[in-house]
Amino acid sequence: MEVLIPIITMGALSFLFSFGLVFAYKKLKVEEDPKIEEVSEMLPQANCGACGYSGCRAFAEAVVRGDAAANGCPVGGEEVANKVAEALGIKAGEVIKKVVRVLCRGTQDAAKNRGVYLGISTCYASHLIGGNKQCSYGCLSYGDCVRVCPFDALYMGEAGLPVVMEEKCTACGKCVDACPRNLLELHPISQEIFVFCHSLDRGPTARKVCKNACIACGICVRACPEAIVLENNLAKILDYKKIDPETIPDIEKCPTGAIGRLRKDDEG
Amino acid sequence: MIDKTYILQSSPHFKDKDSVPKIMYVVILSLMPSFLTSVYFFRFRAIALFVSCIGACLATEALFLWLRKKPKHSLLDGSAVITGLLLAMTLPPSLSLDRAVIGAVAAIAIGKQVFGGLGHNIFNPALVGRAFLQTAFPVAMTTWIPPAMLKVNTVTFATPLDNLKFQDAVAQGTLTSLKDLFLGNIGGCLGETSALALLLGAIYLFYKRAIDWRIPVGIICALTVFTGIFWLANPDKYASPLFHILAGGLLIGAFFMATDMVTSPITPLGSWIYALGIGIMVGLIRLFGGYPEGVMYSILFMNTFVPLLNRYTRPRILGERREK
Amino acid sequence: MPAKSIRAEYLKGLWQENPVFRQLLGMCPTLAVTGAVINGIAMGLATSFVLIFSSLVISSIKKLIPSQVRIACYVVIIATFVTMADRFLAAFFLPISKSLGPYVPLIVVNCIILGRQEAFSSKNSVGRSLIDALGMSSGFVLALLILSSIREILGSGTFLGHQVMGAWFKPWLIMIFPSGAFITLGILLAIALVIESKAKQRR
Amino acid sequence: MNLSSRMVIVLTSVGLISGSFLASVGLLTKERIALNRQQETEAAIVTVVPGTTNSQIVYEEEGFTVYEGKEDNGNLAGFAIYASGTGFQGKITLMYGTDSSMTKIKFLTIIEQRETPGLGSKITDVEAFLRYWENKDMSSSLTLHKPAASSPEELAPTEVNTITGATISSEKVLEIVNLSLERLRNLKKEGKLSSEEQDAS
Repeated sequence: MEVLIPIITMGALSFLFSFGLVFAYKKLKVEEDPKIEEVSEMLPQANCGACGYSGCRAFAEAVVRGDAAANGCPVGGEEVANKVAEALGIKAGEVIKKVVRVLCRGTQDAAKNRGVYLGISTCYASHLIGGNKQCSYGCLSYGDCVRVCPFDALYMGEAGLPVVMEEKCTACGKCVDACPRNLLELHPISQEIFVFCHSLDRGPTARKVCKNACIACGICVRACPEAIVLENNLAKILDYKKIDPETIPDIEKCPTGAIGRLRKDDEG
Repeated sequence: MIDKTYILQSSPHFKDKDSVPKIMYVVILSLMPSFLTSVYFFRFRAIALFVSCIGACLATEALFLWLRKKPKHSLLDGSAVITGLLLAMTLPPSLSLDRAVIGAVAAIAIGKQVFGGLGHNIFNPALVGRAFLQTAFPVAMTTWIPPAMLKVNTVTFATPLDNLKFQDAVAQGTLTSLKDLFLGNIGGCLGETSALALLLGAIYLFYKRAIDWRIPVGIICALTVFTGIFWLANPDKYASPLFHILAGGLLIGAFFMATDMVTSPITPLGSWIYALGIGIMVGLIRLFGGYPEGVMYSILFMNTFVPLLNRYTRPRILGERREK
Repeated sequence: MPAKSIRAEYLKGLWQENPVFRQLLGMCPTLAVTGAVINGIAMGLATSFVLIFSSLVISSIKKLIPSQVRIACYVVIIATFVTMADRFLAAFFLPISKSLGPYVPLIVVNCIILGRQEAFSSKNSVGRSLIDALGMSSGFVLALLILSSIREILGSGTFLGHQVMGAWFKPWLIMIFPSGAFITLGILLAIALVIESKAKQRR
Repeated sequence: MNLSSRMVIVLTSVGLISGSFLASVGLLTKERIALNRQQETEAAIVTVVPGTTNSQIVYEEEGFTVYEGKEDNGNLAGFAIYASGTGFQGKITLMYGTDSSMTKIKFLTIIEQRETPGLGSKITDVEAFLRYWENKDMSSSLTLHKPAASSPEELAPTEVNTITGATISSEKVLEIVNLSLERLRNLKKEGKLSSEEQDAS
């Protein structure tokens, strides 16, 4: 008897509760496409939000609904895009690997400080009071972007500018949002030429506050008028694809180095 | 690469002759009468405790500044000295020095630096140190010696509040006289024995406007009303409000601990609520709690409400409409 | 999930995914029973026993269990092993069983165990689950050992009941109390974070 | 087999298998656990009623048990009373022994307690606390002697000592004992202690 009581109790309880679970399964079932689970499991589960949805699960739901493209996850890249596309039987589309670029060359030596900043040491706080640098468009060097990166793909370089490690960057775009001066942009990894300045100051002012600022002299525009224009005292690449590779040496004649090829020290 | 040395800081920008070190030194100066009376009453023991507490506080502060790579100038702004001074004042004179050092380290490390240093701490660091010691060494922290002036041949010596709580002093008629309480010729923590010395310091603080007057006034009023009700109802069982104000750590707590700028509310209404809370808690603990004294726990308890009080008693911005 | 080497699968429980220091799981026993080393070790071993055996059982019958009743099944299996551990302690190690009090039955709701079943054993082979459970158990025992050593040495001046501090040492009673547990755990977590961020910088 | 019936079958069989495991574990450890408990009680009885070699329960209710202790030669050595109640921080269980006529408390021992280590836990300390309980008069409620006395001689027969710094724990122990003394007196009056009947016969 002593042996039977526990067995009967446990057995009966499990039996009863299993009916509860069957009931719950039948009556309270949430109709959900099993594909959502399937897609969700393929995703990196970083929940970074780079796809524009609140997390990997939400993205999976959107893909299954047809709202998002199979290649919508920038973190997963081509591999995940292909898997997702295969699971759903749709075309993956071409995934262009993007990385983030820091478009400022206001190094410690080039850009002058405005004074001694004693506030909270974040770019955001510094930016609220006009920044610690004389240039009101350049990098503030407090590394908000570095701190926010979930993949440790950024670090603060010796020169006082954040440096991107291409191989770690997943183009999730968190740093882009974190920069109060919008100096970080996502670009295809193959793109080589950038305008490394955001200064809208007029030439003489821009030059005074930072040695590497765009002074809107127009040399680059003359070298490649199809793709580059001047807008608000700043050179702008309208369409990277239209830049003729042969004109690159001419573009690189920029007197301040504000436009040109990516240099070794801009990368990791 | 600095052309002109401007100082860049976000608002509010105070232009005032007060600075952190200046206020801190006012507080240190105001503690001097109590410091001197405790040295008078407890002689070498007092000096040894003060030196070891202040020394340990400074050393811990220095260690943390070095670990966290913070500028060293905040070491000498006086805040660590005050923590050490206040902690020593709340210790029983018989406490061994190594224990005092442990308390001082805990005060700075757990009470202040883990929160991010001066201005970021939630609790009064000196009281955190004392609470740590109270929990770590409950026996040593409740063993008292008589002041050197009194010739009593017992090893242990009860504080006036111990007498009240455990010996039923009101009924026995052995309650410590108010005169002894006022002058400090009693057993107790180093700095809390002499009400006179504490009041002298408090007057100087008021004169310098270094503390918010609402907090001590609120605490004393709340305690007076609370203990007064019971005293009037049954004077044979409960001690008078004046006894409660002069005995134990109430005065030092009300003037020097609860008024700590970092851990007290910033709005007038908030200060009133905070002070009343402390006063009533002290009354509750002393009359009905398990401990004879409750100033330390009352202040620490109300410290936790400070962020909330600051938030809900925030004055309306000029022209702002009340949200519906 | 990329396949890891057996070594890495085991070692991850000790550091990268240490249940206490890195995942902050199983806080109840971690804080409650680490006042003395012997209790810490006993709790660690009892939890390990439950974790290892339930991982073994669950990973071997994972295909049989419909996912709708999996939690119910896991809990029944875990509870069975916990009861076995409890009775075993009460029968053969009475003093330990007494000092652990209600915390042995509470292993049932230790989130390390159900967490590993959900996250690992229900998806991996028996062998891999065993390695994972061994790693997690070692990590948990290690964490409890560190925590309880600090607390017992400072709180009672002893280690496993033997006097280790000289006569000059006065025990810090606070370390035996819950407040001491929280303070010690906080300091250990801070140290773990510093080590981890240093290691990250080096990588 | 459809999913629903599979759910029922799997869960039920898991329950049955667990049940049988538990049953066998319970069976295997049952004797040992009972033995442990018995040994513990016996040890406590021998402490509070010295000379006992054989003991048996004469009255039992929740949290209150009276044991009768007999010497080797069958003479009544005394009674051991097991009582429990709430302390300052948790449950306190204790046992005290009386002489054979139930007039005096002989010894007190604390079986289980969770009082503050170093303060309240001194209730287990013979020097500081327990020796002040020897030979106390059982006919009325006991009281605490405040402040703490330094030797048992200072106390009246109905007084026990306070531990310095742990008044509440001392009070709680006193409360538990006083409560059980009252029960004991009532039981005696009602003649429910079987030994009394034996004596009468």
